[in-house]
Amino acid sequence: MDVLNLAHGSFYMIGAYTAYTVVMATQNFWLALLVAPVLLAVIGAALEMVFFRRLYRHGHLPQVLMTFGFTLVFVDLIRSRFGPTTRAIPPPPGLGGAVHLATATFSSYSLFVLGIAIVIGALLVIGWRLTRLGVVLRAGVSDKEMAGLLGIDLPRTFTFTFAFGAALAGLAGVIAAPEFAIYPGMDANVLILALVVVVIGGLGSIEGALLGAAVIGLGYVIGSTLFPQFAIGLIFALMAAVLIIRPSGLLGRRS
Amino acid sequence: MLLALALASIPLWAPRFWIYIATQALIFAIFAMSLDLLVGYAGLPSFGHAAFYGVGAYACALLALGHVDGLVPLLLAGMLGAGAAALPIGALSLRTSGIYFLMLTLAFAQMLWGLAVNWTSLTRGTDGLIGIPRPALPGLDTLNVSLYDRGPFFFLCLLVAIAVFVVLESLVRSPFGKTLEGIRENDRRMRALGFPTFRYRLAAFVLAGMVAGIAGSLAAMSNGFATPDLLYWTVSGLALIAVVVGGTRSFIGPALGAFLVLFAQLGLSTYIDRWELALGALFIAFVLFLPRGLVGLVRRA
Amino acid sequence: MEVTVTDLTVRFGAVAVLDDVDLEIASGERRALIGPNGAGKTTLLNVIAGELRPAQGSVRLGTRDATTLPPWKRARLGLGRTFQRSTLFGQLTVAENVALAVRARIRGSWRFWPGGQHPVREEVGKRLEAAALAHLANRRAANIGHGEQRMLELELALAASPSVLLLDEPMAGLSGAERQSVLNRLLTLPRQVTIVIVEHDLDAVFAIAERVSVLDHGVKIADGGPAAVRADPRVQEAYIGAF
Amino acid sequence: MSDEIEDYLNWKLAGRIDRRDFLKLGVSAAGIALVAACGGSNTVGPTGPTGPEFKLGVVLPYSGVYAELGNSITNGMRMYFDSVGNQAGNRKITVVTADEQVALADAVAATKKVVEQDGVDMVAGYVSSPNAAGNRNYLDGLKMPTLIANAGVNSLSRAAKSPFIYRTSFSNWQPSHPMGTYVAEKLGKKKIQLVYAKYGAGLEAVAAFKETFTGSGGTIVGPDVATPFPNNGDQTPFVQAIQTDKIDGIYCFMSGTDAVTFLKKAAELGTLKKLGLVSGAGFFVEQDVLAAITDAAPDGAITGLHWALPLANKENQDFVSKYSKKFSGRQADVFAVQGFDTARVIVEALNAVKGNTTNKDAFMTAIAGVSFKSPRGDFKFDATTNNVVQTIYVRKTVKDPKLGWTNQVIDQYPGVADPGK
Repeated sequence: MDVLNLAHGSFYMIGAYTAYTVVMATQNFWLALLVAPVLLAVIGAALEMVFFRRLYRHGHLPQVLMTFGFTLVFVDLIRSRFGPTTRAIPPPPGLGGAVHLATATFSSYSLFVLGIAIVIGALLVIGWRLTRLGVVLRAGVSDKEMAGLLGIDLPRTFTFTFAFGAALAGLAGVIAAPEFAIYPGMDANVLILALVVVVIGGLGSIEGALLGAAVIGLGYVIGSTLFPQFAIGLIFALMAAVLIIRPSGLLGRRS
Repeated sequence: MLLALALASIPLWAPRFWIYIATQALIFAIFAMSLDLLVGYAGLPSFGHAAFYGVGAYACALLALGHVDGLVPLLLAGMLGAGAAALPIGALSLRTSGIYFLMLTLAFAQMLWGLAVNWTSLTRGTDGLIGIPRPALPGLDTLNVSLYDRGPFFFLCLLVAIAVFVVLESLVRSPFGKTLEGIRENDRRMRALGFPTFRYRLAAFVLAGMVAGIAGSLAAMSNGFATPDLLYWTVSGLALIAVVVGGTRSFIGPALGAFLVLFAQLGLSTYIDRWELALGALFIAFVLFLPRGLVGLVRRA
Repeated sequence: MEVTVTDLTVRFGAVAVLDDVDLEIASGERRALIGPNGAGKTTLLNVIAGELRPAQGSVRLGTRDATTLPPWKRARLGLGRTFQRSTLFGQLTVAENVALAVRARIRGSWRFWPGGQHPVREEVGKRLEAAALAHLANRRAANIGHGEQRMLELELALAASPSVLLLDEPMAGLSGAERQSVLNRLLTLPRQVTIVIVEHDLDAVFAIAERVSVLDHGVKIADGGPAAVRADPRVQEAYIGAF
Repeated sequence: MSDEIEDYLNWKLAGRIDRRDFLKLGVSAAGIALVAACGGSNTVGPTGPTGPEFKLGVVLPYSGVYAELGNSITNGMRMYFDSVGNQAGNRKITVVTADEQVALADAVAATKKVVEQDGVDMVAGYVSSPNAAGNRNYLDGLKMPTLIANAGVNSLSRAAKSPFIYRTSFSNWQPSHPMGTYVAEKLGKKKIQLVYAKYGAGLEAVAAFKETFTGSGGTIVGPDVATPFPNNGDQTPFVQAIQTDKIDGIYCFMSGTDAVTFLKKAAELGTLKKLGLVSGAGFFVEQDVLAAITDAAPDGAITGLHWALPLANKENQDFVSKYSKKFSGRQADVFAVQGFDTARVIVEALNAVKGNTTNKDAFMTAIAGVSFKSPRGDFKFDATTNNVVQTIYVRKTVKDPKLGWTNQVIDQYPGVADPGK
C-alpha cells in the first residue's frame, strides 16, 4: 500500500516476544501461533488509525522518519519490559530433532517452517487474487482516487491492510522464535532482508514477495557456504543485479 | 549570516564537551546538506548516502596513516574517493526511480559496509582504522595553532561547512541547479526539450557523494578513526531524518535538522537512561506536527 | 527538416496499434493527422519523438536515421513537441518553465555558478508577451487555468525553436478565443518549421494543414489535400463509424 | 543499610530494571542511610567520608546487543561498592554512567561526556574491543586512570599498552592459550576444526589456541568455519560446514546471541553429538547462553575461562549467593565477577593512597600493586602488561541438579599472564 514501514521489523520482534511469553506461561506453542497475530493486528490497526493515516499524502520521507521513531520506541519498551537478556524457546514438541533424508540431514523444525511458509503463501496468493476482499485491497493499493470513487471505504480498507500486514509479521515472529534467538535488537537484521525481498519480488505483488524470498533464501545459503564472510554482501549484490535488469522488480508492474 | 556568527562564537563560551558535540554536528550538517542536494533538488531519495560518507572517511584515514600530513590532500582524498564510488553506484542506481532507487542505494551502501567489515587486510574489519593523526595546518604552526586543540578544529569544520553551504546555494541557483529542478518536476518533459536527464542526475549524485566524502574525511580526522559503523544504514537513516526534520528544498533546513538530530541523539543518550524512547517519540512528534520540517514552518509563517 | 516514417509497426502485446504506416512529410510542410480515438495518432507521435520503440520500421529526421535515438537527442536535432495531457513543471513559475525550454536551446545548462542569465530572461519576457502569458509570469504553472496551461505547453515547445513541431491536440479543452490565439501563434511560425498536428477540431485542422493523413485502427486510410480528404468516403465512414 | 531502603531498592529493581536512576539512587540512598543513621536515630554512627568526592565514570553498553553484559558488569561493581558503603580512602564514591552503545562514535561521545562534562577522576568500562582501542589515545593523552572491565583486545596489553590503562577482565589470548596444550596433550585430540565468529576477539582467541595446539603436535583440519559478524542470518550452513567425520572435535569462539543461535541449530541437527570433543573459550557456554538454550547445551563441552559458577572457593560461593539475593534471583556470570573485581581494585587502590589521587603515578602504582582473593581465585596485575594475572579453569558443561546447566571445573592453569608481545 505504498507505505515504507521501517517498524515492520518491530512487529516481528513483538510477535517473537509474545511467543516467548505465551510458551513460558502455557508451554503451548500453537496457542502463541494464534495470540501473536491477533495482538499485532490490534497494534497495527491502532497505529494506522492514529498515526499513519495523516501521512499518506506526504510521500515516503516522513514515513521513514516516523517509522524510524517507532523502531526506537518499540526496542526500548521491549528491553525495559523483558530486560536485555537473550532468550530462546525450544521448538514445539516433536519438531526438535532432525530428519535424515538420504545423505542430507534437515532439522525438522526447518521443514515445518518450510511447510507453513508454503501454506500461508498459497493462502495469500489465493486471497489476494481471487476473493472479493483481495480485489478491494488491490484496488485500494493501485489507485487510491479511483477506489474512492467506486465507493470503497478507503480508510477502513487501509486500516485492515495495515493490520493484516502487522499480523503476518507477528506470525513470522512466532515461527522464527524457536529458530533464532530472541533479543531486543532482533528487528534490525530481519527488516533489511524483508525490504530486500519485497523489492526484488516487485512491489505490490504477493507472488513477487514469495519469489523474492526464495531467491534471497537460496542466495544466502549458497553464499554462506561458498564464501561465508561476504554472505550478507552477496544478498545486496543479488538485489542490485535484479534491480538493474528489471528496474521494478521481478514481478513488479512497470511504475 | 546571523546563524554563522552565533556558531562562530561557540568555542568561546561552550564547555569543552559541547564544542565536541557542535563539531560533530557541523560535520553531520555538511553530510545532511549534501543529501538534500539529492532528495530536495534532484528528487532522488537516497537511503545509502552513508556509503560515500564512510568511503570518504576511509580514504582520508588510509592516506593519513600512510603519512600524508597536509589538510588539503586529506580533504581531497575523501572527496575524490567518495566521488569515485558515487559514479558507478549512481550510474547503476539511476536506472530505477522512486522506492526502487531508495532500496538500490541502500543495497549498495550495505554492500560497501560488508566490504569494510570483511576486507580485513585493508580496513582491519570491525576494529577499523584507529589512531588517525590530524593534519598540520600549513603556515599556522608558527602561531602554535594546531588542529589537535578543540577550538581550531571546530573553526576548520565551521569554515568548511559555510563554504559547502555557499557552494551548494549557488549551485542550485545556477543553470545546472535549475535544470536539476526541472528534471525533478518533470523528467519526461525535460527529455522532450533536449536534456540528457540521466547525465544531469548522475552529475548531481556524484557531486553530493563528493560533499559527503568531505564530511567523511572531517569525521575521520575529528574522531581519529574510521570504522564500518560509518557506512551502516542507520547513519543514512539519521541523515534522511535530519533532512526531513529540517525541511527539504533548502540547505539551512538540513543543517538545522542535523544539529537537532545530533544534539538529541548524542545529548539524550549520554544523559538519560531510556534515550531511545525519548528520541523515537521526538521523531514521531516531529512528523505529526511539522510534516514539512522546520523550514516548512518558516515558509508557512 | 523532413520527417519520413517507413512501414512502421508498433505492438502492445498482440495488438498492432500501428500497422505498416508510411508517412513522408516535406521540410516546412504543415501536416495534420486525424482519425477517431484509438486510431494510434498519439502513438505515432510518440514514436517520432522517440518515446516509443517501434517493433518494425524506421523514422528519419532530415537526413538522419533517428529510429534508435533517445528523445533528448531527437530534440537536439530540432524536434519539439507538446503532450496530449499538459506535462508542465507544476511547482515552478511560468517564467521558470519557459526559461528551461530556452536554456535547452542555448545550452548554458552545464554552468555550475549563477549569473549569465540576462539573455535568457530577455527572451523569456518576449515569449511570454507573444503567448499573452506575461501577467502569469510569477504564478506557479500548477496554479493557472487549463487554457493557459495549454498555451504554456505550446510555448515550451516553441521556446526550443524547433525545426519540426509535433502538436498533440493543442486545441483540446480551449475556448473559442483561446483556440484563435493558438491558431494565430501557429500561423506566425516561420515557414521552414515543419508542423505535424494531431487534432479533433477539424476547422483548426483545415485552417493550418496543407496535407492531411487519416489513421483508423493503426492503418493509414487516406493521404492528401484537405479538400480531397474531406470528400473521401472512407474517411467519412471511419468518422461516422466512430460516432 | 536500613531495611526499608533495602526492600525499596529491591522492589524498584524487580519492578523495573532502571539501571541509571537505580545506581544513582543506590549510592545516594546509602548516603542518606548514613546521614539518617548519624542524625536521625542519635546513635553515634560512623561519621561520613570527609575527603572530596571521588567520581568514577562508567562507560558500558546499556542499549544494543551488548546491553546484557553492560548490566552484569554494572551489577557486579554496584554490589562491591555497596559492601564497602560506597566509600574508600576517606572519600565518597559517586558513579556516573554513560551508554557505550555499539558504534565507536557513540562510545567516544560517552567517554568524552563523563570525562569532560562530569569531570570524573577515573574511568572504567568498555565491553567491545574496538570501543576500548578507539578511546585508548584519548584517555592516555589525558593521563586518565582507566580500568578495562571486559574488552579483551590483545593490543591493550601489548603494542597499545598505556601506563594509565589496566585491564581487570582478560586478554583474548588468556582463556584460549592453555586450552591448546590441554586439548592436544591431556585429551589427546589431534585433529581439530576451528569454528569462530570472524571479528577481533574471535581471530585473536583461535590464534592463541592454534599456537599451543600445533606446538603440542595437534593439526588444524579443513577450512575454518568463520561466521560473519554481526551474524543475523540462519546458522545452518555454518553448522553443516563442520566436517564431523574428518575431525576429533572443534574449538569454538562465540558469545551472546551468536552462540545461542549456533548451539540451538547444532543441537537440532545433532552435529555436536557426533563429535568426539566440543571445546572452546568459555564464553560460548557462559551462564547467559546456557540460560537461553537450556537443554540444547552441548553436554560435556570442555572450555577454558577465568571463572566458573560452581567454583568451590569461599569468595565465589559468597559472591554467587549474595548476587542472586541482591538482584532478585538473577544468576551471576563471569561479567558480573569482572565488574565486582574492577570495583574492588578501585577501592583497594584508593585506600592504599588514602584517597590522594592528585599524584597520578603514585595512584597508578597503587593500582598495579593491588592483589586479592577474587571469586575467580588469585587476582593480581602483571606490571609489564598492565593485564590481570589469573587462573584459567578448564571446565566441563554439565546439567547440575541444583544449579541447572553450568560448567564444572575439572582442571586449572594458575597464574596465566599475557606474554605482552
